[in-house]
Amino acid sequence: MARKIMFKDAINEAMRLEMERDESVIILGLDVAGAAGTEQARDAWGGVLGVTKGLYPLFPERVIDCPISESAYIGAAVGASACGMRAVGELMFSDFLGVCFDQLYNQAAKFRYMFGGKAVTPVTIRTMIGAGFSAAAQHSQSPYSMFAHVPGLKCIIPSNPYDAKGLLAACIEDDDPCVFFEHKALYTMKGEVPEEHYTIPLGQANVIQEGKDVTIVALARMVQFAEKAAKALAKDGIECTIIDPRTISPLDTDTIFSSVEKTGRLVVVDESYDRCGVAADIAAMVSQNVFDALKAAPQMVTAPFVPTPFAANLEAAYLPDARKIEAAVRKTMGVSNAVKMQAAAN
Amino acid sequence: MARKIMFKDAINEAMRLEMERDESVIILGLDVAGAAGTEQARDAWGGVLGVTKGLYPLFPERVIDCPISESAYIGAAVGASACGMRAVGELMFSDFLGVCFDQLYNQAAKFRYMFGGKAVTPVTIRTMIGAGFSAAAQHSQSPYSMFAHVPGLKCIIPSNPYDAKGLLAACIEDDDPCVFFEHKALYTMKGEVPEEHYTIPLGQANVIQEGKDVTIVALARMVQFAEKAAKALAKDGIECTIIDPRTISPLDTDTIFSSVEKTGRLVVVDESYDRCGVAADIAAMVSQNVFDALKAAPQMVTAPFVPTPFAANLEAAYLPDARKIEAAVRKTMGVSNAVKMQAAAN
Amino acid sequence: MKAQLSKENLLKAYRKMREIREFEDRVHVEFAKGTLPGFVHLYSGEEAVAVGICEHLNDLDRIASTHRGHGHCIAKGVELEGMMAEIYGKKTGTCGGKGGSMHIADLDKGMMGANGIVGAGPPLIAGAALASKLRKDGSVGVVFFGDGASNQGTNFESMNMAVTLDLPMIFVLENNGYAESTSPKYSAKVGSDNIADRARGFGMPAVTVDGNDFFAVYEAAAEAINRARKGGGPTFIECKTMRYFGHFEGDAQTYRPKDEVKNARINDCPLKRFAAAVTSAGLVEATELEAIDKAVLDQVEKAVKAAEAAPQPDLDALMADVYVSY
Amino acid sequence: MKAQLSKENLLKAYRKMREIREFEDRVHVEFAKGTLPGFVHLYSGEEAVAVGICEHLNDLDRIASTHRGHGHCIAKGVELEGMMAEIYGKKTGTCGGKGGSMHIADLDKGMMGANGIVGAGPPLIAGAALASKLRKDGSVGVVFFGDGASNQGTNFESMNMAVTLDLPMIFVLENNGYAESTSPKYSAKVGSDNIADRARGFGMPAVTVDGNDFFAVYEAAAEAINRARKGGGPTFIECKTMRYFGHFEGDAQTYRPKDEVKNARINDCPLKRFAAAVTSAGLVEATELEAIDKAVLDQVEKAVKAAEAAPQPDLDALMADVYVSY
Ligand SMILES: Cc1ncc(C[n+]2csc(CCOP(=O)(O)OP(=O)(O)O)c2C)c(N)n1
Ligand SMILES: Cc1ncc(C[n+]2csc(CCOP(=O)(O)OP(=O)(O)O)c2C)c(N)n1
Ligand SMILES: [Mg+2]
Ligand SMILES: [Mg+2]
Repeated sequence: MARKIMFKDAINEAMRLEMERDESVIILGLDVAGAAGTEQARDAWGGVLGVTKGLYPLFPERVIDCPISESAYIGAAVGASACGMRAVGELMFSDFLGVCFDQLYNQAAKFRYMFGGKAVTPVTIRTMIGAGFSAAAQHSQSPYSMFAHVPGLKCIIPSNPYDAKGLLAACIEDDDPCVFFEHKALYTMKGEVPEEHYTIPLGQANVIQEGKDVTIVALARMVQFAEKAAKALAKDGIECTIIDPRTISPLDTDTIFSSVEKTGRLVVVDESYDRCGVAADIAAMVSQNVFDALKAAPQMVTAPFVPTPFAANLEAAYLPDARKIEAAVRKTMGVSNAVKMQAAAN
Repeated sequence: MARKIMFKDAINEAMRLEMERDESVIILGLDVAGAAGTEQARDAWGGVLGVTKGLYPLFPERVIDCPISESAYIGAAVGASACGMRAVGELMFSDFLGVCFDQLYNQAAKFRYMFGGKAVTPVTIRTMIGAGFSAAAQHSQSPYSMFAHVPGLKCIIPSNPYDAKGLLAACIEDDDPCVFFEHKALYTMKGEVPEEHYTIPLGQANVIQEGKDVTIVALARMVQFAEKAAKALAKDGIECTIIDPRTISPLDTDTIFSSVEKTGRLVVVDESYDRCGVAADIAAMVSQNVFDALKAAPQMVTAPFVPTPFAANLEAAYLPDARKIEAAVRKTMGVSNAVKMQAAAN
Repeated sequence: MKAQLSKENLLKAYRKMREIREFEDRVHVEFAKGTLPGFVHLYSGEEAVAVGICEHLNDLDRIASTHRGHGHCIAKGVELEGMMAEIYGKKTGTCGGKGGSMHIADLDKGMMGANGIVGAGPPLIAGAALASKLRKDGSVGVVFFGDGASNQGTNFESMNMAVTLDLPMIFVLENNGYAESTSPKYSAKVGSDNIADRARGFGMPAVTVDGNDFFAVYEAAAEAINRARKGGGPTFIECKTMRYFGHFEGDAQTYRPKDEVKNARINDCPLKRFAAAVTSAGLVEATELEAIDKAVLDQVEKAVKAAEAAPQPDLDALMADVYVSY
Repeated sequence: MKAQLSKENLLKAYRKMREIREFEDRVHVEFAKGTLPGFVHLYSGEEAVAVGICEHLNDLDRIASTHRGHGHCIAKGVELEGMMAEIYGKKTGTCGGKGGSMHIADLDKGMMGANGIVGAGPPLIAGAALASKLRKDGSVGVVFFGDGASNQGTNFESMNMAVTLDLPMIFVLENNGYAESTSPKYSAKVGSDNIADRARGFGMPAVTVDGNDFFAVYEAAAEAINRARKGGGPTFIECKTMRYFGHFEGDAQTYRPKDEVKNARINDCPLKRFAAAVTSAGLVEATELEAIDKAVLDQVEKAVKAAEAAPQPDLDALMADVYVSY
């Protein structure tokens, strides 16, 4: 059996291997090494949750701590990448997008098109997403739908250590601007990860399991919850297909459409919001393109349209979970929980 | 007949009336008066396209030119509004959201929730949207879908002078953060506008015409194109309902759903992108909520997923127009253009 | 300066500092037990800054705080029980348990919120100060921010705007020598030793003071705030200080010299220095301070007990209070 | 300094300035006819800045420009025909007609683009300069920005970062006295008369020069760029200059004193001053300059004719070149 490592170590390994392979790979971020300007040893932090730990000693010139000036250093990652480097910029929390968004939205994303196809900007932005840590409204968001709305950017959202390593490697090697979203609750998830270098193509969904009744599309941490729901549903004979798109821009619509053509039912699960979010996006595309195959209304399971609350009980109620996914699947099957429970009671 | 004025003058009038009614209304922006620091007369610009012209002489203390520091002055508009003012911050082009987004995304939008319901932040941000001026990739965008993804913000998108005046007045009087999107191609559109003060409730769609066959939902400038398409379709006996939501957050789903319940067909027209955009949002909500009423796949007519090109011919091809809307409607009716043309030829 | 403060004022200032110290030290202990949710950043060691400034403020004056916000809250008069309950995520918290440590706020007290976004405060307080100016009510806005935050563009933009619009605004830089693990010697470049000198480049009066000396902070604040109240525009005050705990609770602090905090606690503690100054000048008796120490200890204990006992928020709070109306 | 330039260099510099002047004056005329699409911002009057700086640069050196980008393009060696065609939105344009005046770029020439976002350039060039530093190829990055842009947070952040990371980067402030209709006397606050002094607050060498004097700019640039190439870090150069047309084409300019531009054209024109300096010093004959004037006039005429005659982009360009692969 292959080696098992944590999600965050898989990310670290992808960066290390890319830096070994290619001298033009650099890392820019806050405390990505740490202890800059002190008299103590560097690599004191390795990023706020230790994801870049150990890289500075190997590549002291290429792991670059920056002042708290996201516009400047994310912009520098973009600019350096437009000049032949492959910069990996770390935006600590994706919640901070608002302090530096222009450098991605109007610069990195548009260079190639505006400049008549002559620009190549192979920048990768790594950034954390996700609730579940009582980190409240400004450190728990998953705003990837906003990035997916921007032509010129690619959006990558891994759900397990294997994918995290292969997708991040693919991002760094990719010639377009990539934004790589890391769910903080997955950092300690363990999984089998080969030691050697490999990549996973961007735009290729992962079909986690196949079942004839319903297609569940789930992202990041939601994949686990979908699997749990599917297990519970299987007991009632409801067979679920679970698709993890892995990247939402590009999005592997082929895999999603052809699954819905088989199952006729769609449930999209996403930790972010429904309004103008990726769940609506996928539901709309399926409705427009494989309408005739649909046997029931597509369902979205998302966070309610409120900021992430701090209190643990509220945060738990806020997050999509297996129970909510199960209910949505039953709804598409025309079986409400009430009916089911009544049936069981008889 | 009522007086006819231009869209931009309707906006100006709304601000003037609000400033007369309420001392706490202030305007912050770039060159909103103009000539600051010169020896010439102020009010030299009145904003880049003259929308605030004439307000400075009336309210010299309350029309405030700011340095080119959008984070600071949009943030100041937010901060002042959290302290009892009703600030109207002008973000010249909505394309510039990336240089100041945090002050809306993490501050204005979240204060009330994070602070346990105690904050009131009646700030209004006015900003331009829209292509059609050869203003290219960084001055032609319509990124309201990104704002509509954020709980805590309201998004307002008027399509005519009457609505512009009434909705802007409503925004300024509203106690929540509002972002008011002005399509630059509508500025010179003329329409009947009462001289006196009035407001239009946020969250109330405008049903522009009713027809039994298909529901067209269109925003801002697209409303005109929808009307044109509907006229052409009427000649073939296809009767369209046209709904202008006017605000996309809150969104008047009742009006949209009940129309689709009657027509069974939906075409959503939006100048912004399909991916995670408001067209997908509306199509998904309709699919989830009134699926059984749908006779055909909902259609989206949007800009293609590319930055706005500069060249006039490319920009024309980029924009949704009446012809594309017509084609989408025919598609939902099961009548392709080819069939129609063949029929006409026979 | 000491002499200008009445005994009552001296005791009040000391009490506030002690409240901060005890509150934070206790949160540190509770966090270590694993009972507290989320990210927590403690203010212990920096008490003289928050209190030295806020002793000049009233409820009409607005402050914006940082991720390290408990000290500013207490100094601005927010109740300890509500704060503790908020940090515990309870219904009785200042924000009903929906904000937590990083978003603790009390608008009635003019405390516009701790903030999870480094550099978010300066624009907000520019707006608050603009409101003060337009209302001509003599109130001021004060923004607290760290040495790390001093590199955020919002901060520079706001300095320029404060001078441009002549705002009654005070920039209070809490230079505690670290932004997470990074020293400002590395990240906050200046032509001199003091970050305050960057403010002078914008034509703003700027001073650097010993932030562990309550009286130094108090005096600088007096001048700046009086000037601002009278329409004299903004001031920048850099306070050199030190945080006694890690960046956040859980930080191993390998970037710090071994005895840095230990030495500071002995030789440069703002509370000890205050106590020594006022007792040696004969302005206050040591026993009076000890009585405060004891009272505050009880107060904090009570706050913890109350927070522990308080109910979680009701579940319908989840959907409430996103908008005033929607 | 004049003497350090060879005659060939002098003629080349003059030619570049003349190209900018004729190009812009012609675009002004064509725009007035209503033939040109979009927003156009002209550089006439500021020629000595772009050319004085760029004469020190080669194709490996990167520049970032502004909304007022034609002058930087020409100074950096971008071809006039491609530029004119781009402004006309034609297939033969430098960017295939997809960028236009506000996004004109030529990466092969190290010209990283005009930019519609005020303040977007400094971070990008910080990145370019970081690439230079890591590759150790002796190249530098130069960012041009205006007095209005000098208030954008990105600019301050990038100054600090350039010093922190010791980047081979030059900040060139084109202080033309206006940001749209607003004077920097109102909006760009400094403790002195020179915006450059804000850079000094970050510990960066900073100078202010007469931006209409080619030689003053050239000399300041020589020192800064040499220092940067040798690893000496960033420099800030403020050039005081004037734009001869409105903020954009169509601007009525009621915010300007009546004869401001007229007087400047007579007394302070960078081309006239250059010509007078080099002819009176006997370095160049007046007739040589006249020959250049004539040649450039023809060159611009040719560029206009070619742009007019060129085809529009093919319609399939609409969907092309968003990504390298998708
Ligand atoms: C925009 C943004 N960038 C980064 C962070 C992560 N972060 C939180 S606190 C901090 C360090 C702040 O240092 P300083 O301003 O000196 O304040 P101190 O912690 O020392 O009180 C950082 C980088 C953040 N919260 N927001
Ligand atoms: C972020 C942003 N804010 C505002 C604008 C609108 N705008 C374009 S040019 C300009 C004035 C710039 O002035 P300055 O930097 O002095 O350059 P100049 O026009 O004088 O060359 C403004 C406000 C913009 N394009 N981008
Ligand atoms: Mg600090
Ligand atoms: Mg200027």
